[in-house]
Amino acid sequence: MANILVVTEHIKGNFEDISFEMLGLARELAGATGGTCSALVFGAMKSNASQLGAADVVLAADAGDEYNPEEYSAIVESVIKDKSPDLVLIGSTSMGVDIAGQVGTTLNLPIISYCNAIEASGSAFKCTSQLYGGKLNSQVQVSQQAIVMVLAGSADPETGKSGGSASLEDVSAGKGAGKVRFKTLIEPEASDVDITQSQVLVSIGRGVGSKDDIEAIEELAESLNADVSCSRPIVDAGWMSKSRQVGKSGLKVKPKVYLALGISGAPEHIEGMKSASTIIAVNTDPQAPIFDVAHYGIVGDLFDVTEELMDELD
Amino acid sequence: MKILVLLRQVPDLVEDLEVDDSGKALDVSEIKFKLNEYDEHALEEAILLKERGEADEVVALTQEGEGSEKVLYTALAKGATLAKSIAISGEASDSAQFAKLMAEAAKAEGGDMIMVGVQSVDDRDGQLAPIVAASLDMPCISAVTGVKVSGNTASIFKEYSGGIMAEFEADLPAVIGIQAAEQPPRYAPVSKIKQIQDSAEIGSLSASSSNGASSIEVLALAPPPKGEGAKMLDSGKDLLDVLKDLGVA
Amino acid sequence: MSEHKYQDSVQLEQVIVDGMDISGHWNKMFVPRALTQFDISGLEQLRDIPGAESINNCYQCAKCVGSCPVEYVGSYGPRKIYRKLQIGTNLIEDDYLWLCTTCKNCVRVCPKEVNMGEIIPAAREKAVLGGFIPDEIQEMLQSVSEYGNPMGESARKRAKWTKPIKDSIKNLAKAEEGESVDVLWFVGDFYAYHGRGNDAALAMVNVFNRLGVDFGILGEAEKTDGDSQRLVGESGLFEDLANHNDALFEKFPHKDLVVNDPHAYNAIKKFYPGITGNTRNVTHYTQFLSSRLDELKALMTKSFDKKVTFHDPCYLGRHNDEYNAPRELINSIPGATFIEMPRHKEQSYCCGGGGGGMWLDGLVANYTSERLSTNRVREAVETGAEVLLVCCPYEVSRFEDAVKAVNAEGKLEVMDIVEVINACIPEG
Amino acid sequence: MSDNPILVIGGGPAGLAAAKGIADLGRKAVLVEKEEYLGGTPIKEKYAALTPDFRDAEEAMGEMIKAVTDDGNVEVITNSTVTSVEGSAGNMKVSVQNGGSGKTIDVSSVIVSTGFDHFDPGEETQVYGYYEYDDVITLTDAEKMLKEHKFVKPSSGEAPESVCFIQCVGSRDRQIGNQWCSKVCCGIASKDAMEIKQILPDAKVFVFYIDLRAYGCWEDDLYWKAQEEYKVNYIKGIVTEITKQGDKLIVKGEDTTMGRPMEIPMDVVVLSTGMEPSEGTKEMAGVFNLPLESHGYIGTIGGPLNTVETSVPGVFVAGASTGPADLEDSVSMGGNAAMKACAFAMKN
Repeated sequence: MANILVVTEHIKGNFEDISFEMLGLARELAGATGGTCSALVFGAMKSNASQLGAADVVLAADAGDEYNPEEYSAIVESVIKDKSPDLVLIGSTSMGVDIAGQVGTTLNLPIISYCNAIEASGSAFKCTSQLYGGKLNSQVQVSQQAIVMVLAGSADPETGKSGGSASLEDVSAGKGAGKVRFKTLIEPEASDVDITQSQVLVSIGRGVGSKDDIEAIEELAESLNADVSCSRPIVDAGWMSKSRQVGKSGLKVKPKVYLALGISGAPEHIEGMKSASTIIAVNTDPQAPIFDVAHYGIVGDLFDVTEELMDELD
Repeated sequence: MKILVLLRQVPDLVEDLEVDDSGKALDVSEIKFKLNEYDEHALEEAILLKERGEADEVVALTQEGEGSEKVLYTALAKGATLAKSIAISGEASDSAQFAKLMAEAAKAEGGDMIMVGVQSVDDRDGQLAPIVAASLDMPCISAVTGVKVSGNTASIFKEYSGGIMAEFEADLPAVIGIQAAEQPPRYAPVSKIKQIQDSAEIGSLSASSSNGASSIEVLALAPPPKGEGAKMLDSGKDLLDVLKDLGVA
Repeated sequence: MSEHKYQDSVQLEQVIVDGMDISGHWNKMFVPRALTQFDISGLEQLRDIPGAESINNCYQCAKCVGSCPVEYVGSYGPRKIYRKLQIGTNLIEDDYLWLCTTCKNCVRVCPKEVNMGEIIPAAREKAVLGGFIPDEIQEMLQSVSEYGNPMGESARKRAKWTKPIKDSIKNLAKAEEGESVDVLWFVGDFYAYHGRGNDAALAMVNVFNRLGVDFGILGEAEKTDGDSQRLVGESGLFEDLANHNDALFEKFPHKDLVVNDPHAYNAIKKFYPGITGNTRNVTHYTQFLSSRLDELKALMTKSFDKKVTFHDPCYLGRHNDEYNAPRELINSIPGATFIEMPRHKEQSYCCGGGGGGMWLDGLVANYTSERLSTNRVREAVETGAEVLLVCCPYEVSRFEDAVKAVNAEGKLEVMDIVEVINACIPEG
Repeated sequence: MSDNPILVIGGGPAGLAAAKGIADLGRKAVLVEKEEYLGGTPIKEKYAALTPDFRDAEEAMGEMIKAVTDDGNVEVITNSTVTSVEGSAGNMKVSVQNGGSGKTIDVSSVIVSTGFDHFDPGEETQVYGYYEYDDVITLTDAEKMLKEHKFVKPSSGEAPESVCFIQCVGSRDRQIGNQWCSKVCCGIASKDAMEIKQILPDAKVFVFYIDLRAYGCWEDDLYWKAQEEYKVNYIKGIVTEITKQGDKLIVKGEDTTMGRPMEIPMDVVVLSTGMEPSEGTKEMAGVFNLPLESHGYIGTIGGPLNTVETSVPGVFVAGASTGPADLEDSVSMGGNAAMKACAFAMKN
């Protein structure tokens, strides 16, 4: 009979995907243990509570509209004390990392980071956390109140949008000493994207015949809301700027998905993208070394594959 | 304005990592340790603040042990003003306990700002910055890519995914979890490190671990289930399904 | 790089004074001449650095610029550096310091003996201590100081290439002090870690065995020879590497120390002794094999009917005057017709990998129209050769990259000489 | 006062001037010359015309030689070299060797005027491919052709469309070891360039130089005249290397004025080879143990104020044996040495 609390995240009035993914997980765990799952929202997000369809109860705390590490941590701390949930799910994200560590320490709760899977087993919970850059998974079991930090992409956000009664309840909570004040949000300059930060990259290599073929790739990237990067020959040919070059003499990228189109995969290029979590390679040469590092591969012409993708997407 | 920088040595992922016989922990004998990449960025950011005149002292701290001297002399060669190694009595069984020990040492040393790497490859039981902050009752902001100090407040730039940044203003003292310094960490030439080794001294601090074993049970440590090379797909349509699973399309 | 101040005096298209149109070249006087002051502080600073004194001898005759490989694809050369120093550049903080591949072609022709082979490393040492290091070089130095190789690969994987031939090679990494071999073979980073380098390494093992050579390798214990690290100014790191490797040479008594990388040959022969106090009987593999030419010829019974040309590596040729050993080997390849490239032996064109160039492609690309290796491969293709032979591990990957860049795939192959020799020796 | 003859070693311009001077002062002179003929380098290397006045070398030197051979006071001994000397100032006994036979002569003083050798660009330090490509020639090769009023591409015998001179070959070069400037090559190259343009008006002639050194009146007699009247192209920047492409030589270097790389096909390349102490000069320095100055020429004791006296009393020196010298220097020093040698003889 586990009661799971999800600490949601938002920016500029929209819930981040991680909130729905955690809610989906919580819903599943609550279902498996016959318990309940509740979602904590902050400030103005109260008005969007209905989106959190999977939650049985949405707890709305009065807070500043934008994330504030000190204020939000204080709120989470008092809600946990107030509601004493069995498990608290917090995002393994830029926001979650502040809250989980501070609240876990003040309430002396164990914290389990980088989790991409949680199962109920009796009254305890089994969590799998991805450590050592994804080289090893640590399986742990916790049978007391604990905080679990959930990796983005661990569940399908859709599962967090339905299945609960989503009643609303206001909670009062302390807001911290005010030593940290939110100032403003800063949008990245539109002109050039820092591909080392991109989550999804569509990367092109020598397989692209000419400069004007790149347009079709840019359209694909647009629809996947990905950024475009390339290998050295493309930069040398002057078709893309140096800031888009992946590889030894370019940049090192760590995207979630790296779609390599027409890249043979020379060691110098692999060095720049080997830490991508999922690598998909499209190349006409079945022996291309890129296939040794890729998780998925297609032997074929990158333009045919791109066209197929675009037709499917429209 | 005195900045403490906590430096950790973590397993080097370039080596193949093996699990020990218990199947629950790393086989430490085989690994090579190196300075945590994010802590290196934290040190760089601290030195940049000193070079900009926003800080007068940068004190590098690390747990005493094999390789700790090299870490500290390298930090001094890069521009740290002081370096101390922390002798920890007893074993820190997980990253949370380790963080509390580091907090204890930081408290003894005292400082207006504590800078650490936002995470490490093995901090499964909670990240250093927030735990140290909570232990010392200081505010904490992580995933930071820029810091400006004026008087006893600092404006801090936190990065969210997709390149959006948030600017905060925090009263000092505070703990900051650095994701990336404003420039790539500088290289400390060996000849400079050698000069420093002859001239500089390494101080020492101590910390003793108080509460016992951690409250979670480790079941196993194992490599994730791995497919054999690339899983070959036939068409763009299969590719689209894969992209969908990955939450991209 | 600051253009010179007086160049921006303005010449007005159209000037009317008291109703009179005085447009034309004389209206330059309209703008008061800017006072120019020759800021030679950059030159003064450079010539005071021990090792860089000879920069001061330049009398601007420009013989060097015609020989500089970077000038061919950009605008570079000692005279141009001297000129920039005269008008205000401080080489220590300028990208110009990092474009030189230390190929010593200019030193060969300079009548005043301005020795860039010494000036550039000395200046870079000061730059490195001052913190002016290109990012790409910082990354490489970090890898070398961390893992003992510039690729950032695990030191433990240095002998992984020997797995398929485990029994036919003696790996001394874990051997006892005093274990001796006739030939101690210093394999080098690219042979150990790079795919194409492994092919050449396996060929070398086979040739050694077929010649009945008693040889051993240092395996995981070996670290990079350090010449490139010395040339980018990290002399402290170079000293550590020299002491480390030389201790291994001392530990395993041997008659010959054979290297495949001309950079290793250069470092061990010329610079290790100054640091370690020991001199070693080091030879480049082409010298070692050409000293066993008759036995090799007897073994090489399969013919290699191809037109070949050869690239003299700067660190074997110009730096160490070895032009003949590789040619003796090539001329003994059955069936091969050898065509020299116009720029060969002392006048050989540089592949761009030396002096840290291997890790500076990003930076150099901003100053050149094409890579040096691409320019060199173009020349190789023009000779009509089918195979470009090399005997420096840096070059296989650089030239294969360049073959793609000039769309000569399928027309020109790049092979290490030892690969061809091995191909001519039938199994058995 | 010894009335033994004064020995003059070397029958080039300096030696001839000295011998004639001694004879005119009424004394006896013995002129020893290694070759069969007198006239020194201008004749040996078959110069076409003299620098700077363009006079036919053979004719001009012929007059000078005749003046000496016709003068009873001068005994000319050709095909001979001085092999040893005994005694000291005032009465030295020198032995003169002529192939097998030899004789000794008592002399009152000696003038060494053994001249210079042109630098041989084939030595391993200079790689302009002189011995590899037929069309790479030296100043003396050019002079030989101009002497026969023709200038052709040695490889084909045809008239070249483009010719270039490369200055400072074997001079001003620490690597080769000849650090001095040989003084005359800029003048000679400009003269030869004009002579080539006289024979081949349509040929394009270039001179690659570091700084064009045409001293005194050579400036406009040779440099301006060549550039302005004969349209010789002067390009600041020394050629780096020469390679062959088809039947053309490719000259590579940098046009420093324009800051551009330079790769120009040429039909003929003339190397302006400078001077080096001649074999004879080295030998005589040995025989009379005359100390050499830092560049390897015979040292004099008075610096610029006494150009002909050596530290060995009674032994004087003239011409290019003391350092790079043009015809004016050699002849002037010859006269000076003659006067001093006679004065010495009178006093001892």
